[in-house]
Amino acid sequence: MSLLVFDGLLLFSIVSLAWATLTSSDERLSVILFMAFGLVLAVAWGRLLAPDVALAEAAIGAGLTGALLLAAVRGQPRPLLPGATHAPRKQGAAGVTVVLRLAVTLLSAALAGTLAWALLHAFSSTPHDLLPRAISENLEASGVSNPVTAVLLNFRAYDTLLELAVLLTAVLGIFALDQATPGYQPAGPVFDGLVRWLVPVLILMAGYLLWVGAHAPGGAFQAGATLAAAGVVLRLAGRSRTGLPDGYMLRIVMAAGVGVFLLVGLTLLLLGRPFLGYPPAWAGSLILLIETAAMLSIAATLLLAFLGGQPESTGVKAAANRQREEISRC
Amino acid sequence: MIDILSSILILAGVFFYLAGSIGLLRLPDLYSRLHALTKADNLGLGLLIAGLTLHSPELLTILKLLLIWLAVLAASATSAHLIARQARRQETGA
Amino acid sequence: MLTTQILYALAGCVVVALGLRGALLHASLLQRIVAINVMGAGVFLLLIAVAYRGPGLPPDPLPHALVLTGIVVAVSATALALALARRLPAEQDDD
Amino acid sequence: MTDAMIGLVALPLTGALATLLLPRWTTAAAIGAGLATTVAAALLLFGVATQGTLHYQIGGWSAGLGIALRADGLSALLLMMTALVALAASVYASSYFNTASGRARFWPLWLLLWTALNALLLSGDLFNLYVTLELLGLSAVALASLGGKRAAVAAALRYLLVGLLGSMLFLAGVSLLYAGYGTLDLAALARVVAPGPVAWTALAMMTAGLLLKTALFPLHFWLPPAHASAPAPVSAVLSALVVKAAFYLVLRLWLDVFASVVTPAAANLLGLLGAGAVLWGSWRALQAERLKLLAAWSTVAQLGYLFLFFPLLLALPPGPARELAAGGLVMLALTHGFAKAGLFLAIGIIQQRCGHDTIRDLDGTAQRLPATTFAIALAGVALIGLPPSGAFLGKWQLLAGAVATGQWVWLVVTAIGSLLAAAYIFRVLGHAFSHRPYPNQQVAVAREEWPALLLAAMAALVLGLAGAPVWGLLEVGT
Repeated sequence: MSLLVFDGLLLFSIVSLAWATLTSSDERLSVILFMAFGLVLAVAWGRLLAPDVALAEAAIGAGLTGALLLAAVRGQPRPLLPGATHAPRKQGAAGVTVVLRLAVTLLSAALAGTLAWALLHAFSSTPHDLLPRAISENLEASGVSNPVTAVLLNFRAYDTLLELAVLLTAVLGIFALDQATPGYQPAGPVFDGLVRWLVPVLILMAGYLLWVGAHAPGGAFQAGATLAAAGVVLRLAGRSRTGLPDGYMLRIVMAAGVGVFLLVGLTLLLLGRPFLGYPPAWAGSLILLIETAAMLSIAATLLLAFLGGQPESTGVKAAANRQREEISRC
Repeated sequence: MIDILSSILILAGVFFYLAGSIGLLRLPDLYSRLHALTKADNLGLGLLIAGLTLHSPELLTILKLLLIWLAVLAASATSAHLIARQARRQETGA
Repeated sequence: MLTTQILYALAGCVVVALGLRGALLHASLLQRIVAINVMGAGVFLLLIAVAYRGPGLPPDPLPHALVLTGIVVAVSATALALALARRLPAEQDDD
Repeated sequence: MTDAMIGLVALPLTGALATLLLPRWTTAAAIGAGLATTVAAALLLFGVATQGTLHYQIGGWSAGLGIALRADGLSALLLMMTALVALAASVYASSYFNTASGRARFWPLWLLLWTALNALLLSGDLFNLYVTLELLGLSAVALASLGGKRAAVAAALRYLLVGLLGSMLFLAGVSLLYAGYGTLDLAALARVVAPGPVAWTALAMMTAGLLLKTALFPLHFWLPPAHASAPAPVSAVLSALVVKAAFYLVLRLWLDVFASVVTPAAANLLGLLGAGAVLWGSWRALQAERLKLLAAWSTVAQLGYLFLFFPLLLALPPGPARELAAGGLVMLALTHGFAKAGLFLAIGIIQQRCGHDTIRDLDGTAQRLPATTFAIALAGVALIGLPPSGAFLGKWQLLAGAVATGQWVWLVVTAIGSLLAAAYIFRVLGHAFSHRPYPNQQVAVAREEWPALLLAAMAALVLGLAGAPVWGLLEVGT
């Protein structure tokens, strides 16, 4: 009963925060509400016995996504008039806009209704436990005892390999677009004092999360996000170095996650095993190896995304010969 | 016995959270809001964590809980300082 | 049927719809990006609710792993979208 | 032979890392990886032709617990087309991007896109498909923005947001299916899925998401600006392959996995949207002022034809007539892939040599760039659907199916669409061949003109004249 009250309150906060995030006319407020939404969501993951997801949500979903969004509104001056962020509306189109808004609202409501109807149907039958059972039966051979890590890095390791490729793609896309945004002013003594002890603690915590992921909530993604957070804090404090390596080393770190994963998979293939089919005796060590490389890549990638492009020292040359591709001749 | 003590501590923590939130909503200006929020929340979290440590079987868990409290203390003190300083700068027109 | 599971899944549906509405209607690019993230969070809520098996029972780990992957994919996409948005001068919001 | 499936994913991915880590050898590494990938595609096609549908359990885990890769005739053919088109576009791109920094940006993303295409075509797992869709979407957007101009960035951003919306709808459908059936494996799902709220809603949401990505009318609005403002080799692959990957998934879901769930009424709706795409896309292509925009609108129209097959395939009883129609559909998709890629590469050459692609100002192009103009003409033959192009065979099957099932309306749509296509192609050729007092130059084919020419010839001649094995291959699997 008391849990039901808690569930009700939690879900009410989630839905109303989502509503407030999406109806606010101030971009900055919207971003802050979104971060709050993410944190409340992390509580919900905890409630639904998904601590791995809770950690990732807090670190990545709310934390780093929030930092990225905040950095995006940073450059813009705070709008003086409420609603000034909206594009100016044409007066004549007001009627059309109302109809459009109504239509979209109805469409979204219909989607929610249909989805809920289908879900209730799905829930009305007994839950399928074939797959969860297969996971727990094969857990021993997976090399780790945390079932989520077993799924991510062994049973469905191929998904995770491609996911690391997605991260790499995003950061390469960002590199192709732009240089890093200018840094921040040096922090005052109070913030600087915080940074001095917080950054080492974050690094330590990342190592702990990486190691503990084998048998308890945690893993490469949470660890990488924590490591990236250390870099974000350094940057916010105005340090010119954010812990990222320079030049060629940076490329190696970016490629390490996909690279080590692929190398392990292909080596196993050459040894006559299936692609990414770890021998059970080696599985634990191989997973740790892959996760370590993945953590470094994830941290570097997320931090580079926060910087908004290639750090200056390496990017100057690229800017100098920014290419003009359409040559006007004829 | 431990359960009762832990419940009292947690309830007291919740009370401070509530007070802090009301202060945030009701107090007239930024500085007093900051004051109410950070003081009450730090105290509230401290009591909450004290209540939870009584339930913890392992030393490692207790250490982790204490670390959380310390980190939040430092973060909230620093951010309160940063917010107040920024507000001060804007007031003096610097 | 588990009440908890249903409650959280239904909330997921509502969040998906709110996100979709925001993504289609918002004039501000940044808020459209936020809206898509909210929509994704709704789908994740749905998945984690599906994984829940009741108090004291171990949940299905598979959806948890899927959501972890989804969260990382979402942050990658958001980062690229924000980098693209930054290249557009603010005064010429499209649409 | 099944190792070729791993090669198709691992080789371009390795290539992407190599181009990132070997800045001096980017082009060589990329072309090398492209060649190796093409060999893998050919091996796989051979394997499927001789041994039937191939499976691979990644990590050695059984399907369901692990992720299964699967290649049947349809996927093997599309993988081969992907390899040939991407390889030709790679060769073209090696001279198109002429600065070190341009190449450093282009190659890793290009090979990641190729990885995504192959992974998508091979995947036998619903959530894995979601990841490949995202990899495909992000790499395509990043490449589309390489044009660097404001229009390109704006179009790329819209492309990204639309794509993300599509992925989210797809993922919502996947979640629903997992809730209802407890599996993500396509083959297992196909065995258990039954008509009902779960299957209908999931299929509707996934289809809606994929239609956004494949730009079916009226969800096509994002395509013309994105495809028209990207660098030429990127446009070629976006139009020829990327939208078709989403289409392949629709096809896979509707005719394969959800075959027991789809209804003729739903297929008619897809057909109607396809008809809208054919008419509206062709009409807008006719009015386009720039060649690239024309090609992009033509993609909207050509995708429409593919959807016209859905109501026919649902109405035809299983048997030879249905297989002929399905073969026609694939033939049309393959032809369009080669033709459109060739067209975009040819346009890229015109744009680079002349500095513009305005159709009105193309007079005399045939004299200056005879090979390129010839490539455009060949691609045009395939886009209109004239014999001996593969599209002619495809449209023939479309018409035969429409007559056999009494669905005359698709026949009318196809006729109007083909006439409009003839009009927009001849409008371009009319300008290109119009005489201008230019000194006669010797006819020579420049290195960068070969890829366009070969692709267009593939569409207009090879597929049509030697395309019969396609039907044989399609019987494998489906």
